[in-house]
Amino acid sequence: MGDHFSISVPSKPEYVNVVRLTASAIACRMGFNIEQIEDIKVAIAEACTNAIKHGIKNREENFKIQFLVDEEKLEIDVEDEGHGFSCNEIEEPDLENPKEGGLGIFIIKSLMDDVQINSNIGKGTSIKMIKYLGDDL
Amino acid sequence: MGDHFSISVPSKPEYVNVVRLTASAIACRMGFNIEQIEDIKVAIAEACTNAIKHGIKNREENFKIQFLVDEEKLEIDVEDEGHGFSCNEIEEPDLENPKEGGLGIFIIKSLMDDVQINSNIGKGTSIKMIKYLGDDL
Amino acid sequence: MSIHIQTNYNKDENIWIVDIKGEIDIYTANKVKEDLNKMLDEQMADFKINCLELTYIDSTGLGVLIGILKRLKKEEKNINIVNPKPNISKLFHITGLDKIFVIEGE
Amino acid sequence: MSIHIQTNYNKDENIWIVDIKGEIDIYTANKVKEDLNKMLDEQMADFKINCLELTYIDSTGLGVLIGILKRLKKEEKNINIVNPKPNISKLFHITGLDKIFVIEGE
Ligand SMILES: Nc1ncnc2c1ncn2[C@@H]1O[C@H](COP(=O)(O)OP(=O)(O)O)[C@@H](O)[C@H]1O
Ligand SMILES: Nc1ncnc2c1ncn2[C@@H]1O[C@H](COP(=O)(O)OP(=O)(O)O)[C@@H](O)[C@H]1O
Repeated sequence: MGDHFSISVPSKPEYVNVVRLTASAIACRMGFNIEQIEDIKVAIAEACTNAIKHGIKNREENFKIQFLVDEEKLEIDVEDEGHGFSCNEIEEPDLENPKEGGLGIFIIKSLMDDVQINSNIGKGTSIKMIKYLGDDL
Repeated sequence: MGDHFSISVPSKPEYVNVVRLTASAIACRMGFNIEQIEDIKVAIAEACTNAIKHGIKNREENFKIQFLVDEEKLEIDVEDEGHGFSCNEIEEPDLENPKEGGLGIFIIKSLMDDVQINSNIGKGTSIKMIKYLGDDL
Repeated sequence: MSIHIQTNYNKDENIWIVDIKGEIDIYTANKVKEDLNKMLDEQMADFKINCLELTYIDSTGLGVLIGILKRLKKEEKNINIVNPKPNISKLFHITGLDKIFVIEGE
Repeated sequence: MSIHIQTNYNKDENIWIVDIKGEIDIYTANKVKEDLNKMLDEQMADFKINCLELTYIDSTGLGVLIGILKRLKKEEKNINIVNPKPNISKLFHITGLDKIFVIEGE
């Protein structure tokens, strides 16, 4: 059994970098290399950004992050109790028609080894992502 | 009403620096200066060290930290569900007879503006500490 | 705010030289967007963005750059991303944006 | 482990020169304690601890130093703390330990 952190964070843009620093401290302690730590920072920030942009019903809410640490991997779960969405809404980015938005989930999937999105309309969203220690896959 | 963070941390020495980095990221975002941020890092680490050294009943437990952020101050509350102690056990450090231990709470009280310790034998301990923004008092 | 933008218009080459220091994320993106758009209101010109001291960017920041690029492309202008750190150029590559921005000094 | 200790025995002056880089806290204190005690087992001598790259210390680290100092004082030896950063010398001052350690280069 691994170690378990959880954080409850105010849904405000100014706190995403606090989450980034916490995640990078955990990843650093686990022995991830610099490039992997950067990947984890960006991926968790994308998930937090979505929780803040799309995942809140009112400004006073917090969202929650779980970190599961074991010898071989870091699992991060970002959970909000917001509007939720239907996962087949997600489109791949289209370079012929670049858009200002729509890159977040694509980036998370590119940087992490395993990503699972669970969303329930009206109930909320959870993005679970795993990064394995050791060489990049 | 201010913002509220909470973290649940595994009771292990290797994670105290994760807490330190999280606290310093929050304090930095709030606008504390470098010296104040260092004070906050040391104070929260002392409280976490106590929770880990004295405040656990079994190795698998987590302890909890609350951060309350408002315009004028940061309040940090480190809580464990460990053995607890009787607060009048705390002695002032004696320089004629320096000891390896017994400096932690003294340091917290020196670095923070307001400190309250609540402990119940058999139930656990909470150390609440406040640092005000603006010039040191 | 952990972002610092310094701008300089080079009249001879009709180009904006922009130094961005710090992090572009959901917290700072609006300021970056406003600053860059204001420059275009003042003078329509190519952009050279010096990223030597840009330590972090994510989709929110890329979105801002894409928005500016779209405005520039209408006037057949472009954005040069100069000296991005490895973590930053990695994001341009995985998103394919390296094909629509000009990236130098990787 | 975010601590790195480099040691050097100066025979002429009978003094241990110790460079400590990193952080001394509950996680790293045991290693520091073991390393310093091993040095004293090998050779009883004054300590000069270079703190230029010591970024963090708290009561756990001070406790280790106090333990070593007690061993040294029995043989009338001492510890010099050299070039501590402001956050570190602050802790020596508020605890009064600046009166029992020799602190240089503040
Ligand atoms: N936490 C969330 N809550 C609700 N909807 C979300 C959440 N995360 C993502 N979405 C939905 O998925 C879409 C794609 O997300 P993303 O790829 O990050 O791009 P962007 O956020 O820029 O639109 C969003 O536009 C939104 O509709
Ligand atoms: N979280 C806690 N749970 C139980 N006892 C505690 C806790 N924090 C402090 N104490 C008690 O208070 C004493 C003084 O603490 P401190 O000043 O930090 O010094 P030290 O931990 O080095 O003994 C401890 O020795 C312990 O008996």
